Formats: sequence, C-alpha cells, structure tokens
Amino acid sequence: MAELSVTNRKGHTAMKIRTMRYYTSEAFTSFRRNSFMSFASIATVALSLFILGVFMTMVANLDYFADNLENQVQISVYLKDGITTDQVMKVGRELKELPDVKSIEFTDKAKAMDRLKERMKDQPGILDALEGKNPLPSSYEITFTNPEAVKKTAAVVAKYPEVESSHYGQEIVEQLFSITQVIRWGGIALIIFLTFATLFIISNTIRLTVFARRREIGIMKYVGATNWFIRWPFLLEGLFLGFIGGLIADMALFQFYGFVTTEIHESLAFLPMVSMYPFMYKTGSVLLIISMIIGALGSTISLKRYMKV
Amino acid sequence: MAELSVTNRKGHTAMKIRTMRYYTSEAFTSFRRNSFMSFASIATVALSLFILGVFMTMVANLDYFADNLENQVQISVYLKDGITTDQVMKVGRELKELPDVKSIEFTDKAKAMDRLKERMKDQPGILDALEGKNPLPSSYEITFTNPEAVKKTAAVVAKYPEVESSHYGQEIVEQLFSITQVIRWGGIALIIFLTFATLFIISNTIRLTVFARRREIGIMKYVGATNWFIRWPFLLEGLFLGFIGGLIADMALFQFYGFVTTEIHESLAFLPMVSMYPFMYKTGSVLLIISMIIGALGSTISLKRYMKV
Amino acid sequence: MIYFRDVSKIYDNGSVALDHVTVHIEKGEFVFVVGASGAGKSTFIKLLSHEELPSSGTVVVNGIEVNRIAKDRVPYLRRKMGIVFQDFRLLPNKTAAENVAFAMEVIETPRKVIKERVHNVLDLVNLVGKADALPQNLSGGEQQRIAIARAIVNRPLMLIADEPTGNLDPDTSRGIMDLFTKINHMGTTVLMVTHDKQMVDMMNKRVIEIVDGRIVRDEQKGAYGDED
Amino acid sequence: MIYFRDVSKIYDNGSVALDHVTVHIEKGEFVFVVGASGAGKSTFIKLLSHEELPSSGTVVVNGIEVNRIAKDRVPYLRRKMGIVFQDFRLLPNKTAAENVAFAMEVIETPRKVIKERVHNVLDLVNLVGKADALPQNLSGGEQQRIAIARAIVNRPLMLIADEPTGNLDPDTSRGIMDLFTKINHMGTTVLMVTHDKQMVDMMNKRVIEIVDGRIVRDEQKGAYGDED
Ligand SMILES: Nc1ncnc2c1ncn2[C@@H]1O[C@H](COP(=O)(O)OP(=O)(O)OP(=O)(O)O)[C@@H](O)[C@H]1O
Ligand SMILES: Nc1ncnc2c1ncn2[C@@H]1O[C@H](COP(=O)(O)OP(=O)(O)OP(=O)(O)O)[C@@H](O)[C@H]1O
Ligand SMILES: [Mg+2]
Ligand SMILES: [Mg+2]
Repeated sequence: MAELSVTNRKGHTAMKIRTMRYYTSEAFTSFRRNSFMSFASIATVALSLFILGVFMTMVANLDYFADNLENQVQISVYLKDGITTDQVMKVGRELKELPDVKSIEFTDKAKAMDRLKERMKDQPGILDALEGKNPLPSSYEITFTNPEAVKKTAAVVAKYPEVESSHYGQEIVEQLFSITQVIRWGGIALIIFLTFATLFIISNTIRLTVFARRREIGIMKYVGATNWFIRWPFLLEGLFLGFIGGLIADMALFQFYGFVTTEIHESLAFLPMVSMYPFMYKTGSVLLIISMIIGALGSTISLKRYMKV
Repeated sequence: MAELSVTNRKGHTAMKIRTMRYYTSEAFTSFRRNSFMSFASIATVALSLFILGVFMTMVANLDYFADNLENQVQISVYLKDGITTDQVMKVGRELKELPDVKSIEFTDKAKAMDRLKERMKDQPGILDALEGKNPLPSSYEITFTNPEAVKKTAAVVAKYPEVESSHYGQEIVEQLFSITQVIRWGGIALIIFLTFATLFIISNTIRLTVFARRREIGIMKYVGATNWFIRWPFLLEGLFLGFIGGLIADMALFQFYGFVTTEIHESLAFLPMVSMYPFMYKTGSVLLIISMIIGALGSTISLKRYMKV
Repeated sequence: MIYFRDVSKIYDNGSVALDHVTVHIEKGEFVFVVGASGAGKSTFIKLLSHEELPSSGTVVVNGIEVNRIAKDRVPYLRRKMGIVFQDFRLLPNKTAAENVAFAMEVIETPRKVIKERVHNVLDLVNLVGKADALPQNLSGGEQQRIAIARAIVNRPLMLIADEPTGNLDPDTSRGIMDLFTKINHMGTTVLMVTHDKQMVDMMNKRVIEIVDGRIVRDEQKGAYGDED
Repeated sequence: MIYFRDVSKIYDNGSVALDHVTVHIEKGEFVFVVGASGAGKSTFIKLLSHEELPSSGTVVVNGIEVNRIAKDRVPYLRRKMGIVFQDFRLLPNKTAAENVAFAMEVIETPRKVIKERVHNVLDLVNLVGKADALPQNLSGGEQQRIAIARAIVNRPLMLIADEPTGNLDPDTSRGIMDLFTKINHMGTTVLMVTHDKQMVDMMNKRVIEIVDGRIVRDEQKGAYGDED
C-alpha cells in the first residue's frame, strides 16, 4: 500500500481506512452503473480463460500421456543359456545399481514361453513346429525413471559377460521420443502463445471499457483528483471483474474436466488421464490469479493516457 | 441491396451510387478517426481467428491421423495348408468381391517366414529351434475402405472352406476405433465451441466500440438520419475491419502451418499431415468469410439499441 | 403547424415536466418560450421531435400526430425541423463543416450543393475560418453557432432553438437573432427557448411562459416577464 | 493571486487564442472577463488550471508558476480553485449529489461533513430535490447549477466560472450572482467569464475585455461594453 500513502501523505490512519472504503464502494458502484461494460468484460474474461484452461488441461494430459508412453519403454536383457542362479542374481543386483533404473523384472524361460504363446496365438503353426522345445532365454526387463537413459544403458548392459544381448526396439522408441518431444514443446509453445493472446484480448476489452469512460477520467482530474485517487477504484473494479470472470471460467473448467475424465474413463479406460485433484486446484488457482492480475493491470495501465490532463 | 433502397425510395440510380460512395467514404473516415478502436477490434479479430484457425488445423490433422490409423487396420486370412494355386486364386477373387474391401495382398509361406525372421530377430533362439522348417501358412491381407467392415468381414471369411482362420487384433483395433471416435467428436465439439466463443469475443469487442460511440449514433438520429443511413457506414466499417483482421489471421495461419508442416516433415517424417494446399485455402476462406460476417453483423446488431431515439 | 392538446409529461423518476399543456402555433409564427430553469421548456421541444413521448395528450406537428407516428417515419418528421439543441449535440468525430454537411447528407443532397450551402451557412454564423476544426477544438460559442448552422442549412419548415444564444456575447446574439428573423420572414416557423430578457423585450413577438410545467402566459407581442 | 506575464497561447492548429497578455489579479478581487465568442476567454481560464499550457510567457497562480509545476502537483493546484466549466463536466455516472460530493472526496473530507455540506450547497443553488438525479436527467440549467455547487463546495481560494449563467433565466442568474458576491465577501477571489451585459453593468466590478486574444480594456468598476 506504499502508493496509497501518496494520496494522503498528510493523512492519518483513520483517513486511510475511510479512503479505502471509499475506493471500494466507488469500485462497486461503478461496476453496477456500467453494467453493460462490466458484463462484456466478465464474459470475455471468462470465455478466454476457459479456453486457455481447456488447452492447459489438454496439454497437461498429452504431456502425461507422453510420460506414460516413455515410462513404458523397457530394455530386455537376454541372459546366456546355462548360467547359474547366483550369476543371474548378481546381474540383477548390478542392473539395479545402474543410474536411472526404476525397476527390474526377471522373466525365466517358462514365463517367456507363455508370453510367446500368447503373442503367437494367431499363428499356432509355429508353436507346433517347436515340438515342445523351449529355445527362449531368460531375461531381465528394465524400466527407467529417465527414458533418456535407455540407449546408453542398453549398450553398457550388452557387454556384461552373463548377457547374451540387449534390445529395446530402437526405431519405435526413437520415433516415440521424437513424438513426445514434439508434444511437449508444441504444447508449451501453444500454452505460452495462448496465454499471451488471452491476456491481450482481455486487456484489449478492458481498455475499450476504459476508453468509453475517458471523459469521466479527465473530469476527475480537472476537479482535483490525483492519479492514484482515480486509479484505485479502477484497480479494484478490474480486480473484481477479473475475479468474477476467472471464477466463472474455473467453475466451467471444473465441470468440463470432470465430465471429460469420467467420460473417457468409461469409454477409453486404457487412456491415462491426469486425475482431477490436485491438478484442477492448481490450474484453477493459476487462472484465477492471472485473471485478477490482468483485470487490475488492464484497467489501470490503460488509464494512463486519459489522466494526462 | 434491397434495404438500401429504403433510404431513398424516391431517389434515382445516380443518387444511389452517390449515397453508396458516401457510405464508403464515411466508413473509411470513421475507421481512421477512431484509430484506437479500429486497432483494438482488428487485433482482437486477428488473434481470435488465428487461434480458431490453429485449432481447426489441429483437429483436421488429428482427424486425418485417425483416418490413417483406421485405414491401416487389416485382416489376415490364413489359408489351409496344401490347397492348390487355383483355390488360392479363387479365394483372392472372392475376397475382392466383398463389400468395402480396398485391396488384398497375398503372402506366401516364404514371405511369411521372412517377416517372422524380421520380427523375431531379438530372440534368435526360436528360429534356430525351428531347424529350417516353415510352419507358417500363406495368407491374404485385406485392407478396407470403410474400417467398420473389419469385424463383419473377418467372421464371414473365417467360414470359407479354404480358410484356416482369420485375425485382426480385435482388442487393439477396438481400442483404436474408440480413440479415433473420441478424437473426431471431441474435435468437432471443440471447434464448434471455439467458433462460438470466438464469435462472441469478437462481437463483444465490436459492441464495445459501438458503445463508445453511442452518443454519436443518437445525434445522427436526432438530425434526421434513418436507421439504414446510420447502419451502412457501420456495416461497411465492420466488414472492412473483419476483412483486415481475417486477412492478418490468415497470413499468420499460412506461416504457422507452413512452418509446422515442414518442421514435422523433417523431424517426424512418419507422421501423416494434411498437406498445405488446398486445405489452407479452404480454412483461410472460411475464416475470412466468418470474420467479415461477424464484423458486419457485430457492428450493426449492436447499433440497434442506440438507434432507438 | 404545432398543436399540443392537454399534454403532460412525467419522467420515469416522477418529475412532472409538463402539466396539461394546450397550445397552438401557426405556420410562420415567431414564438419565444421563456421560463425558469427546470420549468419544462426543453421537454416541450423534445416532444415535438419525438425525442420524448408525452405521458398523456396529443402532440401534432405539421399535421402528423407525433405520439402515434411509426418508428421509421420519425427521421422524416425530424427533417422538417431544424433543431438547435441546448447541449449542441455535435458529432465529435466530424469537423465543423462535416457536422453541418451531415444534416444535408441525410437527405441525400448532391455533393456540390452541399459544399456551397455549407460554406454559405458557415458564413452566416461567421465561422468559415473554423470549417475544418473538430468540435473539441472550438470555443463554446463557436460550437453553439455550428449547431445553429446545422439547424438552418436545410431551410427547414420549422426552426426550433433551445437557448441558442446561451454561450454567445450580445453582439453575436443580435446577429443570430437577425438571422432568425430573416429566416422567419421567408416563411419558416420559429420556436425559440431563451433566457435573454433584453432580446425578448426588444423583438416584441409572441411569448409563451412556462412555470412548473404549466403555461401561465401566452401573449402576442409580449415581453420576457414583468418581474422587473 | 493571479499573474499573467506576456502570455500567448497558440493552439496546435494555429489558432491564436491569447496574444501577449499581461494581467494581475489581487487576492479577494471580483473580476468579470468579457469578449466576443472565440476571443480567448476560456483559454485564459484553462491556463490557470493547467488544462492548457501557455505557448510563451509565465502564468503564476497563488505563488506557483503554473507552466513549470510538476505533474503530480497539478491536482493540489486545482484544489485551490473552484471551477465552473463552460461545458459543465459533470460525471455522467454519478448523481447530482455525488458529483458535488466528489470534489470533497478528492480532498478526503470525512463522510459526515460531506453529507452536510453537499446538502447545504445544493440548497444554495436550489436543487435539493434533484440530489439523486443523474446529469442526463437534469435540465440544462440544473446541470449548470450542479457544476456551480461543485465549484463552491470546498470554499476554494479562487472561484473561476466560465459563463456560469449561460443556461439560467435572469432570476436564477441573479441568485447565483448574489451567491458569488457573498462568497467574494468571505475572501474568495472571483473570476467570471460572462456574456450577461445587464449583470456586468449592474455589478459595477472590475471588467477585463478580451478581443482576439488581446486585453483591450481593464477597468475597475466597469460596464460590459460601450457598444450600446
Ligand atoms: N483545443 C483547441 N484547439 C484549437 N483551437 C482552439 C481550441 N480551443 C479553443 N480554440 C480556438 O481558440 C480561440 C479562443 O477560444 P476560447 O475557447 O478561449 O474562446 P472563448 O472566448 O471562450 O469563446 P466563447 O465565448 O465562444 O466560449 C477560438 O478561436 C477557438 O476556436
Ligand atoms: N430525462 C429526464 N428524466 C427525468 N427528469 C427529467 C429529464 N429531463 C428533464 N427532467 C426534469 O424535468 C424538468 C423539466 O426539464 P426541462 O429540461 O424541460 O427544463 P427546462 O425548462 O428546459 O430548463 P432549463 O432552462 O434549465 O434548460 C426538470 O425538473 C428536469 O429535472
Ligand atoms: Mg432546457
Ligand atoms: Mg468559452
């Protein structure tokens, strides 16, 4: 409240409180009396922020989806035939020590065969041709905390004496990584662009409402009002306007995301979704704060040119 | 121009031309003299439409991507071992006759083995275990023009006497279909919502600019102007405003999509993208027409309440 | 030409601006309307041009019942009158000349005629030099004279002026009065609200005095008032 | 109190509104400024309140050089003067009472004092009944009186009025003049632009006449003019 004191450097505290009360009541009165403009601004704020919010949740979910995909990338480490259980366990311990490894899982020959049967059930001819033999090696599957470690780790592990070979579907994984990269950067670029566009549109609208009242602002100056005396009610009005607009956007967004998550959960259960809480609380607060700031700034910055009298 | 004649039912053609010229010059003069508001409106129109355009292209591409995925769904029809070449060709002819079939491709046992080798190269143990035998059947792969025919066709084909079995990865395909369905309907809903939101925001902005000139409009009425006499310049101004805003949005969109398609082509060549032309021409024209209509309507509809004097 | 029968006007907030007014003004008359501030003079004028509608009673102008007229005929009614508004009502984004011209554009006068007549009429109010100035760059009296120029440029059937000399010095006011008299002699009915006692006394025309929304005096060849 | 030294004002469009004006007004004086429409009277006033800046010369008000004052001190300068603007300048979204109160809010007067003083001053201009009306619902003269009320409510050091009776009938005008005289007697310097010949003649105060931006007459106990 450093600026407030400019308006009444000689005033004492009681006066300040009275003045603040005046600013507040001014803001609300003006809000009511300029109802068309208040409505127009709130509607624009609410809609723009809702759109922004929808894309924030979309990008967050794409990102989440990308993370999910990446985290499913595994290395299969095929062990040589005929090594001892001790050796197998030693390899397991060593793998666990490797950087960025999240978990390892051991698959013995029998389990590997079961998996193959599942995979090959379209073409039973093959299994028959094996005539009961099990040529499959036992293996470790490694998942990572940092998907970028996949490639390097695969190379390292392949050189272990107990290891026959290591594989991770190089091509597909690399395609996947570039897709998720594009999703991430595209999403961030989109959000940044949309945020600025939204701020611009909102502040444009608020500037127009101030423009419609430019004569009023001049008159206040002519009657001896200081800039801050004029600014405070506008600031509070803008804050309030942003608050209402943001609140409406948030409520709509909660409804929307709630609806979408339940719908997708029902029809596309396998699709991972960022769960509603606390994600929505965060997004909602961010939007609300943005809208209040832009409301307050939008209305006060645009005042400037009309106060120059 | 039926309405125009209302303003001068007694006028002859020369007068009409002169009046039209007056309206046009009025529109441009007003555009220049209200430069702040003109700028604010154009910027809002351009930005909003650009955002709308970006999402139109996004949705179009998702849809395209979904189509692409769906069209890659194939049925594998495994033929019984030991049937004659004639029988194989008969099955091929019959398959071709089926509804919604786009193409069929024959895979003989050797080719199937090559494919298996490719697929199994991570686990060479299996191939070794086959000891040179080839247990794989020959098969037909069918692709469809209408992905919905997959399920039905698979059932029909399985009953052919020459056919051992038919497969199409039922679970995955059904997941895929529900995803593409969600993408399609979600995309359409999104575009519809965004279109209305954009129209609302734009017309809100234009209404505010008209609001700022409400006194002017009243004065014109008091001096004897008819509603259409006041409306025409506003209409033309709005049209012009929408045109400029739409043009800017289009130019930005062309740049944007050009950039994105080349970028993606370079880094994610495997991703299918709707190619620039004629897609961008269509989207661009739609946006331009929308923006001109909304400019013209926005400015004239909001006039109404201020002309009631 | 103008006929008020038992006209009352009560504004939405309850102000009684006119109270059972009946009055008749013939074509070609020159009438002053006088009265205290807030008496109802401007309301009287606003009823003529359909700016306000009477709460009761009938207003007839040039044979047309103004309170019953179809909405889309209102502009044509207004074109019969030249009105000098008390608050000027100049278009803020048009120059002085364009403001005057606008009244002619509205009735689709050919461009050449407009140019000539606008020049002539600006000359009459002594403002040729300010033709290209925007209203905000004109003095109060200059704005008022532009409003007068706009009202007379179309040579209306009626000239209705609401305190047209409130912002003018006595010399300029006299010039405007001479102009109005000339226009009146050419057949135009003139109805003028004014507070200029000297002028009313000097002109010796019909005077209608309104007090609290009622006509308390209607004299041919009257004076401003008898108070002093 | 007010000192103009060789002040000229040429507007951006080339209009010469004031032309080497030098004048001195003492504290407590009552001064009429007269002159034809467009002579430069309003410009004279606008220079006092920093609404316009002189093109050359020095304007001193209450010991402060107005043309050199820091931007953030302008409001405090203006609070020393009560100004009745020629175009009223009422806040359109505030009622009559709120418009008057606003001038007191600005200097952070306690709410109680405001309420009382606003009522008193509305009583002085005879508009208590219109306290809650918005400007657009007031007659021209009523708006002007609200503007007057706002100018005097803070008991300013100087009262500066630009044609404050242009929209008032003679009776009401006389009432306002009495009010101004009373205020002047209480020590306030009064500077009033007017076209009301009768009033100037009657009041017998100092008269400054401006013609084409130049002071051509500055008489103690003068009359409006000698033209008639
Ligand atoms: N903002 C402005 N820009 C340009 N010229 C202006 C501006 N304001 C006033 N003028 C011109 O300066 C001259 C003096 O104007 P001013 O308003 O001081 O006259 P005035 O004496 O108050 O006249 P009136 O009695 O008509 O109010 C006029 O010719 C006017 O056109
Ligand atoms: N739009 C309105 N809404 C409510 N009341 C109004 C409106 N216009 C005028 N009035 C009231 O009606 C009364 C008559 O107003 P009007 O404007 O006719 O007065 P007037 O005679 O023209 O006064 P003046 O000489 O001050 O211009 C006044 O008391 C005024 O407050
Ligand atoms: Mg009036
Ligand atoms: Mg003036």
